[in-house]
Amino acid sequence: MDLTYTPEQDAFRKEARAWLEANVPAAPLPSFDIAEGFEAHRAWEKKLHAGGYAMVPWPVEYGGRGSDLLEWLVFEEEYYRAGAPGRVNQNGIFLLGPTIMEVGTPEQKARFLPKMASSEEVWAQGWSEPNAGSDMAAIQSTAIRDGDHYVINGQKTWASRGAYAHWLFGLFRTDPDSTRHKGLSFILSPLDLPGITVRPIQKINGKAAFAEVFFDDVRVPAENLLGEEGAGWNVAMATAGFERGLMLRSPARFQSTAARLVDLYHATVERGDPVAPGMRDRVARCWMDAEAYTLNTYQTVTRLLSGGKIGAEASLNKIFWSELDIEIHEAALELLGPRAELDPRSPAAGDAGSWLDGYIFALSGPIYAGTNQIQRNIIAERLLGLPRK
Amino acid sequence: MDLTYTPEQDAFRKEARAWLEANVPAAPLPSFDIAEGFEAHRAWEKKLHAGGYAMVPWPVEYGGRGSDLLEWLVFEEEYYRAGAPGRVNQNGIFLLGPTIMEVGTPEQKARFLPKMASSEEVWAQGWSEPNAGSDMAAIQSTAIRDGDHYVINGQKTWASRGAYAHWLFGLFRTDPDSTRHKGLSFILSPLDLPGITVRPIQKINGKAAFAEVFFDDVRVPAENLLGEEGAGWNVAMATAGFERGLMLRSPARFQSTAARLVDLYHATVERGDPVAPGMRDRVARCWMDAEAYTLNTYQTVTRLLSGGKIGAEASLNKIFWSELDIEIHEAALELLGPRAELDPRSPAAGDAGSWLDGYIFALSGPIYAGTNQIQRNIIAERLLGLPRK
Amino acid sequence: MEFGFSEDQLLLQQTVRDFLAGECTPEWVRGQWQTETGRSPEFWSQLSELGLPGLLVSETQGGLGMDETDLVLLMEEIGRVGLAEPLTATAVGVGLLRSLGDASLADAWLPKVAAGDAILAVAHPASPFVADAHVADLLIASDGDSLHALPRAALRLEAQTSNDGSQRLFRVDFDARDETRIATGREARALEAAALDRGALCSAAQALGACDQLIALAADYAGQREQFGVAIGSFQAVKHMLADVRVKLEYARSHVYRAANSVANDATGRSVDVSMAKIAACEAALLAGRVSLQVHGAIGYTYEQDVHVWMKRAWSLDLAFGDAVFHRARLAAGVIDRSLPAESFGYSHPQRVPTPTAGLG
Amino acid sequence: MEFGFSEDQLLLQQTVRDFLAGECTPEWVRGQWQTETGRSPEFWSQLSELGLPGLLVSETQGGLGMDETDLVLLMEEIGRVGLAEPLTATAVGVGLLRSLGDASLADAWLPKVAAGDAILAVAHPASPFVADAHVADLLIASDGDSLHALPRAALRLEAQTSNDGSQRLFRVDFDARDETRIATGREARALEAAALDRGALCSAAQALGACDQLIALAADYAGQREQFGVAIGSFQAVKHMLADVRVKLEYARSHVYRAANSVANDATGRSVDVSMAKIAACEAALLAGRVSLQVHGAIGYTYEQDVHVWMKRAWSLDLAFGDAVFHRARLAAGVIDRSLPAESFGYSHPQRVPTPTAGLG
Repeated sequence: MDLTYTPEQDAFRKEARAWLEANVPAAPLPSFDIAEGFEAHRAWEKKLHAGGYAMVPWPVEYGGRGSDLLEWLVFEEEYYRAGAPGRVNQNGIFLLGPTIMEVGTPEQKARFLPKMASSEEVWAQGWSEPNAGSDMAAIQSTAIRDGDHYVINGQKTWASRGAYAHWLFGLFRTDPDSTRHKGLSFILSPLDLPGITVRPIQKINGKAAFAEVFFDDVRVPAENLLGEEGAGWNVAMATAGFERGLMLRSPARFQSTAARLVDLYHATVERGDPVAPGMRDRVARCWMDAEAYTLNTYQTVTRLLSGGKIGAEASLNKIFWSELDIEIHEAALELLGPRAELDPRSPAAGDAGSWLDGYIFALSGPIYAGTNQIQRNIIAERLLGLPRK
Repeated sequence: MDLTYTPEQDAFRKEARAWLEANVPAAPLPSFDIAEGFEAHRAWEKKLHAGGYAMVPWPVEYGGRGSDLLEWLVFEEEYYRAGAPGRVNQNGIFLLGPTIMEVGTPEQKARFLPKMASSEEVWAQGWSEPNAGSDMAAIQSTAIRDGDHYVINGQKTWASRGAYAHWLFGLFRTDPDSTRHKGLSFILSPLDLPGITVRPIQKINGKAAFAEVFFDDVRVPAENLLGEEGAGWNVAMATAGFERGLMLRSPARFQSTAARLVDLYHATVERGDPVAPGMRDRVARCWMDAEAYTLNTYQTVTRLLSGGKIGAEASLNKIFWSELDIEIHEAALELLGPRAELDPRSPAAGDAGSWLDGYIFALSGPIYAGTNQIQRNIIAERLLGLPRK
Repeated sequence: MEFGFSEDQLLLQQTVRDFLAGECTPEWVRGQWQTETGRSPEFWSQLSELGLPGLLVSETQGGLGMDETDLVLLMEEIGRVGLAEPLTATAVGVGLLRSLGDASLADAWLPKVAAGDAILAVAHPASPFVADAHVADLLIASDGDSLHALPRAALRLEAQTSNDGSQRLFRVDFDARDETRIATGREARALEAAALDRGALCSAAQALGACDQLIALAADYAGQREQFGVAIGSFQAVKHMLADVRVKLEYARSHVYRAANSVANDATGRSVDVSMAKIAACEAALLAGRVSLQVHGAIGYTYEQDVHVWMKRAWSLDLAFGDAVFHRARLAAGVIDRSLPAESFGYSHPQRVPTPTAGLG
Repeated sequence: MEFGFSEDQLLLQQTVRDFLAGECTPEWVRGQWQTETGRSPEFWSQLSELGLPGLLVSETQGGLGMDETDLVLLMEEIGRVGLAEPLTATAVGVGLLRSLGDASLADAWLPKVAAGDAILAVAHPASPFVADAHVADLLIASDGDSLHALPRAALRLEAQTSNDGSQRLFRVDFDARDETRIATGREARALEAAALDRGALCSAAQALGACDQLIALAADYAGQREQFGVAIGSFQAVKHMLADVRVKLEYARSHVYRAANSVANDATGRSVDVSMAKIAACEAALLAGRVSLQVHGAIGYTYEQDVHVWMKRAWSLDLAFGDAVFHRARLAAGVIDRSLPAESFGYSHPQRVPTPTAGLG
């Protein structure tokens, strides 16, 4: 055990901090859930890419920096320290990118990864369907082979970034007679093909975070199959492992949110606003839990660097960060008192800031990437050995 | 809605208070989970009976006072206010007594109720069996009719008061070919019959709160069948309704415990011992929840007095009081700090008192009288209409 | 001693429930979010025909002459449909005007309120924002010492945007004048305290209704939605989450009903009773929002589905007329500092009573 | 940067686990409850052969020369079997003697400790009761200003009875003399603080083991016990309760391992790191006790079943070397008053950073 950074890691941190301080936009960008914000965030991604920071843990040949996961953690720490924009390209960086690197053909790597790295192409997720939410194996959308194309029919929903993205990845049933986990394939589809209709879905704050995507005899070239035909479930599980396990929520995100909560606590006390007596311990606890998440991630990275894998432990992770995110935001809203419900642009909003938006976002945490109920089943069955039925 | 007491109720309160102040033992009795304490508590029950306070809500003819449920609540408030002993006869007063009044024959009422009221006969519960806990319908013990007797074989467990009681009531399978809820009968059995072996079971603090009772060809007279043969499940459900719903945990019990918690808070602060900043709100919250339980009970009693019934709402009750009891005791143990683990007779125990024993008792709350998991199923299925399967 | 409602009270509740179920649909509520004031004079007329704004106004002044034990049952229904017309503001205003030593203001305004021709509101320092000040014909507010009754023209309003489209909030400013002063010093503070309690009670009762509706939406959805080949409502995880909310609702209701009685009778423990009601009911509604969202999953997270309509009501009701921090502090002050337990319902706690160390069971 | 254990460390842990599984059965632990001292010199010899009492003693003094990152793995195993021999007391004593400016006491005692011939203990004001003082050959305690090293004969012990039969607690009194004084003022306080941290760390690590064992007992029982025709472990209610404990255990472990590193290296944030470890680990173990009891149902509530052996360990470990109130206060003092967040692991928080209001996701 050695919890100090190497001189190389310290140097990289310094370099990243300097670059970010020089380049992070002074004013927050508009939300990437509106068209203008989407483009602004894409421009930021391109700037990151030009600076060599877009895909820190990716190999250099695909547009990355070739860093190991520890350097990635260092970068994330600096990224959040700098208050840099959210990653509109997250689906590419952390989910599809690693999946293509693992199972893609050399041609697919060459075709997709560099444009993903440069955010020339931004990706949407296409997992869920109206009748396949927690039960993803209930997917009904079909992709039937016809010569050198797949013909896709069906409907995907909750496609995050779907309203403005260029491409979508997801599971489709290539064997129409199959059921459940079998006969599914992982297919990459442009979103501008004839027969595709994208309908944005607003989340509860009215912003279009997702889309429904309808496929009506859409012809996708067969080379867009990722992995073997019929092996889609396993490919998707690898992707979901990345999502739940490590890269979707870097620890610095929660460290920075917890640190902002400490700031808010001090500001509230200084202003003389009422604060519940227990809030002091509650704020400290949020900070402690963000620390736990960080430490645990460093453990996981250490394990991965020495050849370990993320297994069902990813489910522990998903539950912990999603509940932590809600805890932190609920504490902040209590500190804000009557201002908690105000739009930040309200004249009396003061330092209410984005806590409410953050809370609304946090509320989706226990639902997406597999509900926390599903994660608890996985923990009980796979880590504790309880019977499935 | 009228939340004031009538002059009659006020007068009864005054009378009960005076009697209790004159008669409640100055020193606590030994635990009724040891032989000596059992007899001391039985003596106290006899004194109560002589004073006319043993069975406040029972009809006068069976040894009760003939009070309505509101007067019973008033009595309980005064009983806890006086710090009077626990009711060793509880199984009789609140569970079996009302059941016999509801379904017993005139002979059974005359035979059993007066001796129950006077605590000449103390009753044990005989619901559970080793393989029938939460799943009470899995009962295997049999009672086979043989002439004018039932011949009982099998094993009951967790018989509360079983170590020292005189009689046991419970469900037995009178139709050996039946399964689940059918073919069960509610039978009353003396505990001194040939073929009965009583093995005390110690609870986690080492005290014999329960017993296992083994039946080996035990012959019980057929007149000890309560209700119809084969109708035992319904009779038992009525009893369980009393248990979960109202009488097992009178509100004053929690009001007095919460009030003692407030005392403990003040004593701890006055002594200058460390107190968590949030403890103030936590103590107040315990008090508030005890108040909620009280108010809800008064609502239930009002409904019962105008002809209503306790249905699945009893399950709300069971969950609320059992969790409240744990909350209060956990707050108290935190206030006691390092003394929380001490036996009250330890030289340094100070005012640690019986909080730890109370906590251990409270921990059984979510388990017995139907686990809280079972209660949640009942609420979801019967009050919210969720599907059973 | 009788802790329940009369048949008449329950009948009126049912009547209002039926009326609102027909008129005040989620679509209608969401439609109101889009209008400038968020309030509908036409609908206010209909509510007036039912007698709701004048419920607390005496019969001689054209009202129903009822009290807060009637009012809470109807406020539950208001909360059940997520309605945000200024019924709370008006009830609080009526309560205040009725309590003034000088009856002239009450005589002038209450008949108009009962007729549906006037809307009242009261500002309280516990809440920096006043709901419905933009539609109030008369607003009562403090200048720090005295209370003033202010016609709309005397007010300067600064609109704030709430996350809850139903909630219309304003910061209020005005010039205190002698002719607007209606009470001073101790009397003013007592009136203000009573106004806060009445407003908090109404908010708590609405939270009960919102909670109940959020449970109902989730139970309904869980009974229909299938995953893994069965209705998700058959999963224990779903059942137990909802059961826990139902438990909270049950006991919150007891607090709210008692607090209604305490406000109606200006009982000794009124403020603590109201704080307990507000804490319990809003906590239940907030939990119901989270659980209902979780049961619905992604669909519940969309704007087009209705869960958020009530979830946002729960959030704004929780902040109205004193937030949780305010009410918890008031509760603790009552229980801890003034040792209220001696006055606990029915039970009276002797000083440092000897406790039985045996015979738990 | 490497946050993990070496193969050697994990191998030693496995060796100790295997040894304890064979020797230190629940029956044996419960047997110890009945003995006068609750401690077994024979078993202490066996532990000494494994090197456990002398783990922190340098190799030149006959010990293993290891540090707290080794120690916590073994303390987890100690907790897993519910063992309560004075290993914590001794580790704390060794740590303190090693840190004294004057090496003579360490030279005199540590070889004896490593050989299994001496038991040490340290008193700390955060815990009014000293565990294992009755078997300590040398106890270090403060007279308010100075630390004193006291042979057993110099102590007056008053035994307290813990609910946990494994825990033997004593109030300690002694006459401070010049010849027993080993440190004063600032140095004494620093030594005392380090002793507390080392003791709290050992307690936290044991709590991890107890937690893990309570989960294992419940999972095992739930896989076997049938009700309603199926194993109760197939019910979501059971699964989810246990999964929640498993989550807590996972993150508590991270805190404990980091705290071990902080104690071993006397890192800047050592005390806060230890408090976080103590809070998280004990909370996990306490929850595990409640959940394990609930999963077992009535059988778990009996004395003859073993759940309570670990549940009581969780209770007493929670109170040892600073209870939760103490550690939460120390955490809050670190995070809130001294604004420790700026030193958060890896991440450093700028003063009032501008936050992105957009692009959550």
